[in-house]
Amino acid sequence: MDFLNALVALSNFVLIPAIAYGSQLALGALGVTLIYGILRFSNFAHGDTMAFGAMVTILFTWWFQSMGLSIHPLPTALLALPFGIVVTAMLLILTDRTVYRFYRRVKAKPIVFVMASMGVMFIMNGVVRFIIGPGDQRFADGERFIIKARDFKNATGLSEGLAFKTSQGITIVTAIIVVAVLFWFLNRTRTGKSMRAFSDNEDLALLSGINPERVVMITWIIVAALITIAGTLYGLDKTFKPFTYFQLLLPIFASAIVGGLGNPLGAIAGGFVIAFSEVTITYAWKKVAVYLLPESLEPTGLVQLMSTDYKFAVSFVILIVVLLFKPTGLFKGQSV
Amino acid sequence: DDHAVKIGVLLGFTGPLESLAPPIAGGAEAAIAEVSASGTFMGGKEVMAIRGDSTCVDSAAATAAAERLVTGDGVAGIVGAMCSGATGAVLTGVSMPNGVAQVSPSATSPALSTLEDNGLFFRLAPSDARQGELMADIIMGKGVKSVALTYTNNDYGKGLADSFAAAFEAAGGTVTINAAHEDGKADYSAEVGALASAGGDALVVAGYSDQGGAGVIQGALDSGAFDLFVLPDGMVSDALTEKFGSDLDGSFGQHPASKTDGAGKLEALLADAGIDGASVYAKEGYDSAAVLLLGMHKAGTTDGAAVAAAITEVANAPGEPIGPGELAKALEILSNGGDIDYVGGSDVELVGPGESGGSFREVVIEGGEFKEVGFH
Amino acid sequence: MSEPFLIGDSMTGGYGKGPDILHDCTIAVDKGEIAVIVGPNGAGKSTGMKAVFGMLDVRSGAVRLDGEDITKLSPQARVRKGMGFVPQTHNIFTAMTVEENLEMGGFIRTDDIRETIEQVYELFPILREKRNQPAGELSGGQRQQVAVGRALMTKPTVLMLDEPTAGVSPIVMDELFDRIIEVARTGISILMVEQNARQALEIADKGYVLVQGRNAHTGSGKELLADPEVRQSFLGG
Amino acid sequence: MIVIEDVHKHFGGFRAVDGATLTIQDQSITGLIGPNGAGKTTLFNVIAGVLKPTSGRITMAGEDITGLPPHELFHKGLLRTFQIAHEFGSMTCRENLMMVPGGQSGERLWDTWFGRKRIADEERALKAKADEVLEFLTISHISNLRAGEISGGQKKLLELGRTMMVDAKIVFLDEVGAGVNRTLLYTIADAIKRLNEERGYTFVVIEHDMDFIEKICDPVICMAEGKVLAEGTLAEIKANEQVIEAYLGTGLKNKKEDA
Amino acid sequence: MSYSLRTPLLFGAVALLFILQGSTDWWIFAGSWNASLTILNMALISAIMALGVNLQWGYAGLFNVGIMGFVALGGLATVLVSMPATPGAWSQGGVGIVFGLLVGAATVVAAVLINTRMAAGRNRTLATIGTLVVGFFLYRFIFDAGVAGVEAINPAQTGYLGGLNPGGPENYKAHGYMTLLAWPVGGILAAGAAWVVGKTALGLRSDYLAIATLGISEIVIAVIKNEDWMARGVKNVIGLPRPVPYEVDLQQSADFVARADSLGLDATTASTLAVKLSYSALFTVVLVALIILAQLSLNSPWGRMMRAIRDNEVAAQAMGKDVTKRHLQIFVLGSALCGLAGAMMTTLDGQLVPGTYQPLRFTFLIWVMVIVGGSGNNLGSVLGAFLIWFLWIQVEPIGNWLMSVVTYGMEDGSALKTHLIDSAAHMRLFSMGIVLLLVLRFSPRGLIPEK
Ligand SMILES: Nc1ncnc2c1ncn2[C@@H]1O[C@H](COP(=O)(O)OP(=O)(O)OP(=O)(O)O)[C@@H](O)[C@H]1O
Ligand SMILES: Nc1ncnc2c1ncn2[C@@H]1O[C@H](COP(=O)(O)OP(=O)(O)OP(=O)(O)O)[C@@H](O)[C@H]1O
Ligand SMILES: [Mg+2]
Ligand SMILES: [Mg+2]
Repeated sequence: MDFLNALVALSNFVLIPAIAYGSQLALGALGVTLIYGILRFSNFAHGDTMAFGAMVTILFTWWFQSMGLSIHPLPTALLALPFGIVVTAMLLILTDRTVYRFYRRVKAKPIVFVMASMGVMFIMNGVVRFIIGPGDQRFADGERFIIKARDFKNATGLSEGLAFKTSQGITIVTAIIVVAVLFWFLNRTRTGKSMRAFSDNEDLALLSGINPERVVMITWIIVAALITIAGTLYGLDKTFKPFTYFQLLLPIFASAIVGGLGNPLGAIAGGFVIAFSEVTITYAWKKVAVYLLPESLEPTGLVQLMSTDYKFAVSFVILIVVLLFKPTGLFKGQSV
Repeated sequence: DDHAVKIGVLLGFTGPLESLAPPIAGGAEAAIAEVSASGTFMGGKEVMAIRGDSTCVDSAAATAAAERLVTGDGVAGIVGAMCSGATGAVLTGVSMPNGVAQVSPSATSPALSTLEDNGLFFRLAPSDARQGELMADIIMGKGVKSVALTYTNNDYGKGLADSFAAAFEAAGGTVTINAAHEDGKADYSAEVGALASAGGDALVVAGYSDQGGAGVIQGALDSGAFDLFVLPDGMVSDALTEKFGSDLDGSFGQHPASKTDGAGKLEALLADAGIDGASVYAKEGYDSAAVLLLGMHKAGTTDGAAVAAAITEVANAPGEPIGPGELAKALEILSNGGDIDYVGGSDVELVGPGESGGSFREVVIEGGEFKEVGFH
Repeated sequence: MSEPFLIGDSMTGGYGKGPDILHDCTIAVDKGEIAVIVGPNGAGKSTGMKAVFGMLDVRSGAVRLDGEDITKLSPQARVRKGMGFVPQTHNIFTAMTVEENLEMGGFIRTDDIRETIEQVYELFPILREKRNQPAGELSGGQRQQVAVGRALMTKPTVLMLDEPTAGVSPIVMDELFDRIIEVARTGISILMVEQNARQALEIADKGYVLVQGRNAHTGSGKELLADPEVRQSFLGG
Repeated sequence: MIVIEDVHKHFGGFRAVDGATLTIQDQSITGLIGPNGAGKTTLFNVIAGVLKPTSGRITMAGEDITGLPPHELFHKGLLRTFQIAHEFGSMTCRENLMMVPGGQSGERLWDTWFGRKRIADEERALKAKADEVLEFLTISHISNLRAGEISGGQKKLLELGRTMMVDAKIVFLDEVGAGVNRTLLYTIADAIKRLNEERGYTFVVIEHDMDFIEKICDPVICMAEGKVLAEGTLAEIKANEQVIEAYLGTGLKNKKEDA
Repeated sequence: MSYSLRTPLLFGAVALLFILQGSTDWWIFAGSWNASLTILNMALISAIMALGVNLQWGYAGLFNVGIMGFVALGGLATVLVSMPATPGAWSQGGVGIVFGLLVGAATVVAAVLINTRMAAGRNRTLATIGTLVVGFFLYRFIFDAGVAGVEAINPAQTGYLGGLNPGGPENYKAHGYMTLLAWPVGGILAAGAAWVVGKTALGLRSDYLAIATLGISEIVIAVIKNEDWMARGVKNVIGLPRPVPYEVDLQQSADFVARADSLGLDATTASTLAVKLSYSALFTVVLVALIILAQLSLNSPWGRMMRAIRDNEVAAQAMGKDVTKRHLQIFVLGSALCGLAGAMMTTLDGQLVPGTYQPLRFTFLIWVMVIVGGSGNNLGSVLGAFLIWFLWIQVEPIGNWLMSVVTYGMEDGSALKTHLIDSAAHMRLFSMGIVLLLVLRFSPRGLIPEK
């Protein structure tokens, strides 16, 4: 019984949140990694584009909600997602046309792309706040929980509750599907392979008859899908506020890099490494220990390795340690 | 035009607390518009608000913006800045050298109290120390003996958390954990996990209602870690109850407000102008601009030192109490040589070196709404 | 004399805004023929190849394929017209496996490419062994084999090779030349640059000697081999 | 004398170098031949410190140099060129050469501020030396071009030129010939021979051009599948059945009939 | 345009921006010399940071995204040097903190020694773990007690160790020169940190190094934010002494007022300008000296070697260059410049506010300066610093102007117009983005590209 309680407490406060957060990071990191892998630059506009994608989805969601459309118990936002993706894809392709294409033409160094993406980030930042404002927006509906903590306690008679949110469930499932599809697409389909070829050696891709503009366009469309999905799911689970999307950039990059830049599997692994290290290292193990240890050994302190103040520091330490042992990330990423 | 008196509204419109800035600015501008519309300010002068962005995270940009307001636009006083860092930088770098009065609606850092300011600086956000002690009393009064405590990792949160923890422990309570959270971050699972593990009968959240504070509460509710929350001023806002509805029923807290129901009146007044008066520090925004202008009017000049001297007088007794929306009346009284005691929406009372020592309203959440239960 | 199948006619041009590298240079090859370009380092051989393939600004002169003026076409468009090219450097996808490299070679083909892949493996058995290895991990000579294999995958009507034998061992070089002759016999035109000039000219129908971007000598392979001046200055005596 | 004892280099399960044992005599010009993928370049990389051997030992004049980093080997007089040219693309060809000599006082920060005079003198000498090398390689006309913008063969020449900037004890040349015009290659062969005879350089040369090998190399070592297959004079090697089968071949099967 | 003409022209153009800012209130300009000098002073400091980054990236291709951390260390140095020691702090816990840290260091050293001296095996593992565990608890015990002691001293106002200012809490502002002393100390502190970072992380390839440095800078900020005993953490240290006089004092000096009068200035304006100009002079001296040193090195065999390493590490190594050592050297140097600039910035601000250290502002903005100015070119990065910093400040009026243009002709009070005007603040970053893209578009290799 005590053991079960310990397990449930651990799941409730460590495993489930970390898995859900990890999947969110992974979805974001997938986009970053894809852009890096194929267009060969680190896209700083990723966070703010994510906010844009989520914003468009929210606007559609509100519209649907006002018309009474719903797919209860799932959130209406899922219905709005495809529309969000389409609009975001159009925006990204427009951005590429007006900004990045020029630098591809002049064969600018990757760092110039990075700086240009910062320019795009600033613009996107303004656009989003301009349209929807800097504040919190609520758009979640449908059933919030799959399992509620209180219900779980009542049903099992355990003293610890276990909560599992719909948004967490959707995020995890989506992350798995998206990764599988993306992996299959890049490694098995002709188009996917041509995209990898393009990233590997642009000139030679040209000589093989691969149309670079098409590759770039497809990349942006996939990125738009990833970005909008990630942004919307994040908004459903936590909250939609433009600034937090910008703040997501750091953990997302950390995930992509620790997993190995340019490698989709790495993005997933990286997301989980970052999420788990943030949650576990600063977790106070007291609660679990109380259940597991005999009373005489019960800890007086919190049994916390590090205070949560250092949560970011801890995840970065782990990241650095990983890089020191695997210099191109967990899954061999590209190096420039 | 040259006859207009200009007031700088220097707040963090962009950056981590950007979502808090517009209502504060709205409040300040409402007061300015009210004074201007009265037509009696300093012999019929108009008043104009000019916004500046203090960003909260870039002291240099804040100073530059203030410099532009003061030396370029020629503002006669500053409402701002928002965060303590920018406030200090602007005060030492711009206001003091140029002799301009500055009233911050939101800076709370105790360190500002001892900063040399030639008497030019005022702030209306209440002192953390007093609130901490009060909060400890209120919690004890409810029979809660053990709490977990989380605070937003800035001078406001840290100051409040420290003073509360000291008072609560002195009164025999236990603070099981005293952990910081950063605002605007993506995820608060780690914080919630640690707080839950430490346990306690309630969770004290010394944060902001639409920042990390809300994120922590969300996590705690979702995982069933806590269901009783203690909410100090930064958390008492309708944004919170809108977001969580009746999930927070039973949770309680306190925030500075006037007995005279200035708060309610001001919220209604601001709502007419399309401003969310319930947002954190929005009322202080209105009051900051009001005391600044009333002081100016009383001094009869825009000279900083004179204005500063007058501000203390208009803000404190003796005199006719002035509530929100009564600025025209206040100007009138002052013109006639009378005395006023500005109370406003946040029960302004300046004590010590230009600090607010207002009273607090105790609230509890019932049916998804804040209900007033008493005054302290 | 009728117009050759592929001709870069009096081409003049250079890189970007830089000076002219090619000066009124003509390179041509007919159906089923092998044309070989030789010359000292930096003569403009690779530049000439790139000009013919549209990777360079041709400032005057024209490129015609089967009578059609293709001077303005992009390289991809030329690939679709049936031209294949192996550049001198950066001629493989280093991060992709050997087999994927070959697949990319056949990118524009819509028919089944398995068979052609098999043929390439027959020609270069080592590649079959290394099929699942990233091409960037191969030895210099193996990379060269991948590069040529990739170009063969296109099933082109014109195959342009920039120093295909650089770094390959004698036995593979012989195989390669054999194969090139075979390919040419099927009616495909071959245009190549070679520093192993003697062997190359032996199998060439036509030879060009370029010096400083200009045609210095032109003739059949045999003629050039027999020319003592050419031998002395370019073929190592 | 460099002694390579039972050196292995494995990539995962693949044995690129699989127990190579050979000796390079002082003042010799040793030719290293072998089929593509025999492990020649890998062996070079192991000797030159770019790759750590899986096992085995390398000694130079009795001193164990296994696993020393490349820059230390350089200062011990061991130089190498790269099969795939490694030029410094954004620098001019002359700068590519001038950067080579070690111990330049201008490489110390302090001297760049307070020892300007000495640096200027050194630079003059270096420039003269670099121009001499460029002249020798017949590429003086490109001395001011960026090395990233010269032809493939010119890059290989530059690669060789770098080894001529310092007094090396032993130079490893990895396919200098690939992509170099034959007439020039044989001039280079003469130069190598001269450096060997006049200055006592030791050379190890990987090359697929048998004429070049024939001109200068003795002895010749043939590698295959990571091991030494045969060793001896070129004539001996050429007669070796195994070498013919694995490496030399028997010439073209299809002779082109006259047009 | 030829290179030699381009540089002075561009510098002239940027100078013109500053002059316009001072002299006219036309368009986006403030028409205030004070405003202009405020921007200039920070631009000078930013130029030093940009120079540091250019050393690392432009010379050696090291992708350092941890600028913020080194800048913050410089700021920390300013507090540690220029503030007075908190009375009683050393006796009530300071000694314990130092002792605790020594115990911590000794533990690590002991563990390393055990690891190197003892033969491998279970005993070694046990000994190492034992040492670490015992050491850790001992360290926490001593250290935590010390910290509690220090932090208990009047936490609202002090609660930290304080610095080395000889004036004491009463009179420390009279010793303003101490802040000047803090500048090199800031550089050294950052250099020390960079050395540690470099030793561990410089083996990583560019993007991986980037995230490692980013992480380390976040760690530095976390430590400064949470270790209150050091510099009050998020409670901030304000009221640092100044190396230049206070405006208020000048305004009260009859001498100064008279001189201002003779120049036709009122005392307030004269005093504010005088103070800003003194800062400008100090910063300019430092910047010019650094530019000269950097240029000398760049145009010498050292610079050539660095470019070779950047172009091709493997080949440079084969040509006898100790790439690791050189990378470390330049990483430490560049970071030291950032630390120096950080100390200067904290001096100018007069306060240390750890919460304001954000990567966007202190890392990426500096990168924008370097890239827009022209990486690999010292003058380019300095120009970039001036231009981008000017824009960073002026995008606010640009944003307002943009909105006034957009809403021109709209009906007063219309919902759209109100919305647009209210959003003006967000045009700030928007304008920055537009400007940045325009500059990059028309000069992708930077305004003054590497030769
Ligand atoms: N990094 C690596 N990972 C895996 N295999 C490798 C790697 N590098 C080389 N190899 C393999 O090792 C073998 C030997 O390669 P090496 O480059 O030494 O050959 P080589 O004798 O120089 O051939 P060539 O004459 O073609 O240059 C090859 O089969 C190659 O595929
Ligand atoms: N990317 C480039 N940009 C500018 N100039 C170039 C570029 N590539 C080559 N050149 C110049 O063009 C000239 C001709 O080069 P090209 O590569 O055509 O020579 P090549 O005949 O192929 O020589 P090799 O036999 O050495 O490969 C050279 O002098 C070189 O300096
Ligand atoms: Mg060539
Ligand atoms: Mg090789």
